[in-house]
Amino acid sequence: MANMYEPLIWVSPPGSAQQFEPALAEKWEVSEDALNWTFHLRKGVKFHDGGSLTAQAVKESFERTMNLKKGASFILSPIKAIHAVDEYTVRFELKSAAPFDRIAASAYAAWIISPASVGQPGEWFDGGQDAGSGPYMIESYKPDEEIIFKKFDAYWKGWDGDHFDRIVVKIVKEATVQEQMLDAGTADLGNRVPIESSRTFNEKECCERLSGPSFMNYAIHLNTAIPPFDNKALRQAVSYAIDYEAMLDIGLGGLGRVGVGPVPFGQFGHDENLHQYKQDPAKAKELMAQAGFKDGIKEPVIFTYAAENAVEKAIAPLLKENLAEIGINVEIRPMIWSAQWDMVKSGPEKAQHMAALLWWPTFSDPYETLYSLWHVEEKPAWNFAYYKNPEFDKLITKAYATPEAAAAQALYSKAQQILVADAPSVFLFDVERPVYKRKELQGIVINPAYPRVAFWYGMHK
Amino acid sequence: MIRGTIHSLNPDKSEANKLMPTQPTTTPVLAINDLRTWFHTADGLAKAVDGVSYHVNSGETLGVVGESGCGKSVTALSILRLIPTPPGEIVSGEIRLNGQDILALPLNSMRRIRGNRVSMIFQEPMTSLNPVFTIGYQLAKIFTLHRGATRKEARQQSLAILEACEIPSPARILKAYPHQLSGGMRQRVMIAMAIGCNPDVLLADEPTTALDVTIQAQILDLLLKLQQRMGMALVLITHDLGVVANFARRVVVMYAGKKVEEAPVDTLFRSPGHPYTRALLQSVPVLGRNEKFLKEIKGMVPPPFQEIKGCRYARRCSEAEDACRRVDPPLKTIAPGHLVACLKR
Amino acid sequence: MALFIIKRIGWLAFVLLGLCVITFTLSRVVPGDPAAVYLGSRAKPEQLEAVRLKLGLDKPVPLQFAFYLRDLLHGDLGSSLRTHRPVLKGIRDHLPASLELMFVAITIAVLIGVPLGVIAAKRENTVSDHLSRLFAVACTSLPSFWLAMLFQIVFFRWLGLFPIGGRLDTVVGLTNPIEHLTGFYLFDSLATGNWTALRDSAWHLCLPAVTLASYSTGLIARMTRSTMIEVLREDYITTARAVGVSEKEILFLQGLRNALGPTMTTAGLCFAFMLTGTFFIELIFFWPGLGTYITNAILLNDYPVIMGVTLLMALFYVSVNLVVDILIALVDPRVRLK
Amino acid sequence: MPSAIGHNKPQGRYRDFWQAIRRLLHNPITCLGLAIVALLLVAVIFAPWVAPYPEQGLGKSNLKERLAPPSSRHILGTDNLGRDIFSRIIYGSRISFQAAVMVVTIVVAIGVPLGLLAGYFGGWIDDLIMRFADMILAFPSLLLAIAIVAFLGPNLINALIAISLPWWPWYTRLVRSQVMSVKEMQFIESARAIGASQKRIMFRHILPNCVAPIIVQATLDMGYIILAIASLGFLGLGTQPPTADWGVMVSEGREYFLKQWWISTFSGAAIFLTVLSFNLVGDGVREALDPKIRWRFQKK
Repeated sequence: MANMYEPLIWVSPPGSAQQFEPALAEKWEVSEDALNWTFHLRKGVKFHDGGSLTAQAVKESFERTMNLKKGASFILSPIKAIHAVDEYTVRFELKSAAPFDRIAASAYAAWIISPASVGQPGEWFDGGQDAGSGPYMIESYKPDEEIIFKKFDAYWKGWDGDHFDRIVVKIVKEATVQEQMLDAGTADLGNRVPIESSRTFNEKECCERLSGPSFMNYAIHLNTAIPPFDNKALRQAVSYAIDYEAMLDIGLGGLGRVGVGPVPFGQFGHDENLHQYKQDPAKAKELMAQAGFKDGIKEPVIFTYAAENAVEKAIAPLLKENLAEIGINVEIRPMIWSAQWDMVKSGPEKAQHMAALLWWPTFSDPYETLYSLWHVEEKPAWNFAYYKNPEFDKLITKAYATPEAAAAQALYSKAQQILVADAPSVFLFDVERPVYKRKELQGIVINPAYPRVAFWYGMHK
Repeated sequence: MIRGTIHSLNPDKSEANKLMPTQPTTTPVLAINDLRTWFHTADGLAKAVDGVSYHVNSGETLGVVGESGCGKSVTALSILRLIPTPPGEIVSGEIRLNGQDILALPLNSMRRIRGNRVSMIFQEPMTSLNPVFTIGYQLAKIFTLHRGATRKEARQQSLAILEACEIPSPARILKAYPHQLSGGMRQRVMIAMAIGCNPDVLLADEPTTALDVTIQAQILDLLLKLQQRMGMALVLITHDLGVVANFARRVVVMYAGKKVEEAPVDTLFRSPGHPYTRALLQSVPVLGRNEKFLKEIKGMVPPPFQEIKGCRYARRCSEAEDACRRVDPPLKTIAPGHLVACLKR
Repeated sequence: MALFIIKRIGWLAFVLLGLCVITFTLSRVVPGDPAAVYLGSRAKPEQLEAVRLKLGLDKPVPLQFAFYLRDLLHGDLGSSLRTHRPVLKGIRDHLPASLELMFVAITIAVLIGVPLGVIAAKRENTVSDHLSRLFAVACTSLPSFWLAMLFQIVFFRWLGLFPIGGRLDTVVGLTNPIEHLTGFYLFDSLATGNWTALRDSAWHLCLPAVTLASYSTGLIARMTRSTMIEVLREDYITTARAVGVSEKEILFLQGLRNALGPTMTTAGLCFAFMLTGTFFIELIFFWPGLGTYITNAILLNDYPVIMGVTLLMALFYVSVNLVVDILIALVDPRVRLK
Repeated sequence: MPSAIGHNKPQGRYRDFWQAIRRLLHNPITCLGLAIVALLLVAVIFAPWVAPYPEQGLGKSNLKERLAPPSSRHILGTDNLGRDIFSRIIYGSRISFQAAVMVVTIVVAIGVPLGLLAGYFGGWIDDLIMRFADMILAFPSLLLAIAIVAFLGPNLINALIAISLPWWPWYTRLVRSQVMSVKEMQFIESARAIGASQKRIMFRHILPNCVAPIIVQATLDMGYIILAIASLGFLGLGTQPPTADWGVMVSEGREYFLKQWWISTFSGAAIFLTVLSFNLVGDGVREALDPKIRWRFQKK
């Protein structure tokens, strides 16, 4: 997607001077109250279908996404109105203060599409059509096999210098196969190789591994609404029982770091000074006794994970073993993702006791993560833990409305301290998202804000 | 058990016999000498044929009789070397066709003899033709195989031979599949296939057993007519003594894999030498004779894998003595051309 | 004959209806919210509600089923929840890859299985019969997913003789693209004279096709053997031998023709079963066929796809059965006249 | 669907049981199969003594020796969690055997009574049962099983149910045809004549005559059932970790199989050998007892 479409602005990769960088908007400003955001558009940008970028196009494109009510369009919910000030200026008026720059840079719902295609129903785009302004467009599409992209001749950045004319994306789910293709040189770039190969990938002559933080993290959520995990001491015992290092090693091949709090390393809002649980069976047993489970829990505790997730599958037996050591009997139940989610949503009584979840933010603000996962909900969608703490809720809401970064950070830290102490979830590890490439492939930029994207325009051999 | 009807036990009155060539050549066209065909089964060794000898002269009809399981069919199959191996095996003996031992021939040469110089007719016309090929295909096969005929020639010859076998509208038959024909018609087709290449020897293994009585006579008449015309030797294998009496010139009686008696047909019927032959004759109903004299042979043919000491018939024989159960009786010539294997002769 | 066919087609419709009921019921009681699949993993409750309304999921299940049947009769299998593409189009995209694999596999199975069975029948209870029996039973006992992986280890990793999977090499696909006529790569590249692509796609077919063929090879060999043993005991075989027909012709023409009925039934059913058998093989050789299509659907509970493909598979299975029965009637004159 | 395959003609000639056994043992390949089955039974019964690391066989991790290649310490190597593969294969055999026996039990429990009813009463009962059975046989059984597991949730018991449900019609057919042929026999007629009750005729006279073909069929099926369980396990729909299951082990090894080939290779080989040996025995039994019971489809 990120090669066919562009947003108004991009989130810069870590280490950049600026937090954001321009894309379709050349520059932008925000009003004092953070309610009005004005973007000045780049001139002379063409869409693949021949249309031109105008303020009207931006307005329509956002409105379309909001009306579609699909996927991640909810992140646009703070928008009150969109004004096309002049041909190349667009102003967003918000209902409440929100970091709209982060929203506008989202990889999910902030793409700008050509006005000529705005009227098309969503299904039209599913058929392999596109109407973006990005550097590449689809040439051919074979479902479950491959997609071939070709360059968009009228791309606004131009095609001087080293770029690829065509990009072939092979749909290969098998990690082993990806590795073989890289080894053989039939692929230049891959996103997954077997965990064991990943460890030693840089020893290869032909290939190398690039990695950086991704803002993705794994957690196990405990159902706090029903016994036994309505007991705080027991939840803490669980957090003390887990062998985090081993799980990181088995699950990710060591590519990542053990989680410190709910917000991943590198993302705004992360606090390195939060209390970090470490495996400590003695302490865990003590807490067990304190919680009134001196003899352990014989009645099996149900743990679900998404069956299609290889990492969760790999660590599941370890979890069972870790908890068995402190006397908790776990029944492992892999479920297809939608079924697991359904079970979570079926109400506290029917929900599983523990559920593994891979989380990534749709836009790079901690509020979304903290709100979605732990803010009290009438009918939980993402609050897997059925967590309920008004103080926590108040803190994050306040932080979200605080445009000033340091102050917001302080509020987020406080909220996270509460969360860690309550231990409704076990923060396993933050994912380092590696890409695997042939050595001759150059120009890859890894951007944790766009964890599943490779930017082809900059690449060359 | 032996069933069947003999029209008359007096061979002189047989019309068919009068039709036979008056002067058959005396050199045997086919001679079997001390043939042993054994089967290695899961239940043990079965000596289905154990030292059988007989011969047949050109133009002559030899009858081979015996209860089912006595080895007569196996002998015939051995002649064509059609014994399935394993489990069957021709252990020893020789089979001479015009003096040449065909047991020693390589399989390829043997194939050229089958259907060409020696051919065979089977008991079951219903199952002896391949159901998924037309009569024309199967019949033409013998001409393409042995005469090197083209398809067209083979068709011509097939038509001719069908006509010779008195089959009506042969062209239609050629296109038919076996299941579309009646049993008698199929047997005629079988005969046509067997004599198509003018064989020296025709082995007819119970050719009429499965047919209606009226058809039986027709088929046998046809066989004899053809034999006469072509001058081939005919080995008529049957358990029907009536048929033998009417059609054969000499008779071989087999019991449990051995030849027990051989005699010209009138001698055999007039003065049978072996108790088994006598029993056989007594078990056959004869027109005009009172049915209450009909006798049945007591007991069963011993299972072939049972090793027997002495005479194989001894346990069913009313005249058996101790010696019979100890010594295997050798064949003795009791009159010219009359051989019997019985200690009491 | 006509009555026979009509009866069978009626039966076919009945089976399909039953299948519809069962799969539809299953798809509705299986946990997992179709709307969530439709929207992807980050959906808000109000969006889910909207989609439920749109997909008609708010209606009672029998009514939903009636709608589904109505669409089905109009040739509409619905749209995938995951990709939002019509299921019929998805099937059209994926079917040729599977069929191509199956055709090659069944050809291999027949070419190996039948002679093996014939020879084993001819040499009943000899060493070669025992060995061929061991081989055939082994073929039927191989877990296809394991065999596929073994092949990849041996022929790709160790020997480097065959590609690890896929239908066509990426480079070949770019330099010698196959014109889309039927979707069968072998046929399309042959028809357009694209020899490079023909060679490459044939090369890619080898391992998956042999894997897919293994079960059928064993089964066909066993079936052929037992039928041939019966046939070879028939009188007409003795007749054929007695007139001097050569052993080769007896086995492979006169005998085999009679054994063809059961052998063909077996081969036909093997072919029908292959459509589900491709499941694992496509997964491991990342073959973009129907198996891949439905595997992805099952992982997400994409029920329109699951239902569509299941229906297709059953339809295929039942119609292959029908075709086989008709073919047998054509080959065997005895059946024809009944 | 009605077809040549799967129609099992009853023979009713099992008098010479010992002779059949002798014929069975006469075939060297069948003996080979029997020998492997015997070995496996030893593994099943004496697993804790046969396996070098019983606790790892039961699932305990051993992170210090992860992915070790075959060596004298671990003759078949270790898996992702350092567990001894040989031990896990041994323990996996328990699961497979138990599962196979359970499936046969379920299948017989459903299929045989229905077959008895259909065969004995005939008429509309027969029609109803057999049409239904035919319909189930027309479905792709693996798909049906997968759908059922997806509905019931993936665990071993549900997998067994899912395998059994599309399977019982084979037994219904078998028993039905057996009953149909036995029903007309003399002794049933006489039993009826002396006024035996329907129930008595069915269970005392007809059922015993169906036992032999059921046993033959069950032997033939054991291999396929083990294969089906392994297949579901491979898809993650059967036994759940950390219980050792052969199919699950193969799929766990798939992540590593091109390099750490021993995980998938050996556990797959265990499936293959087991299925092979059962199929060899089944094939031998079929040949020895009743050549008419043909090979038929049970697709993995």
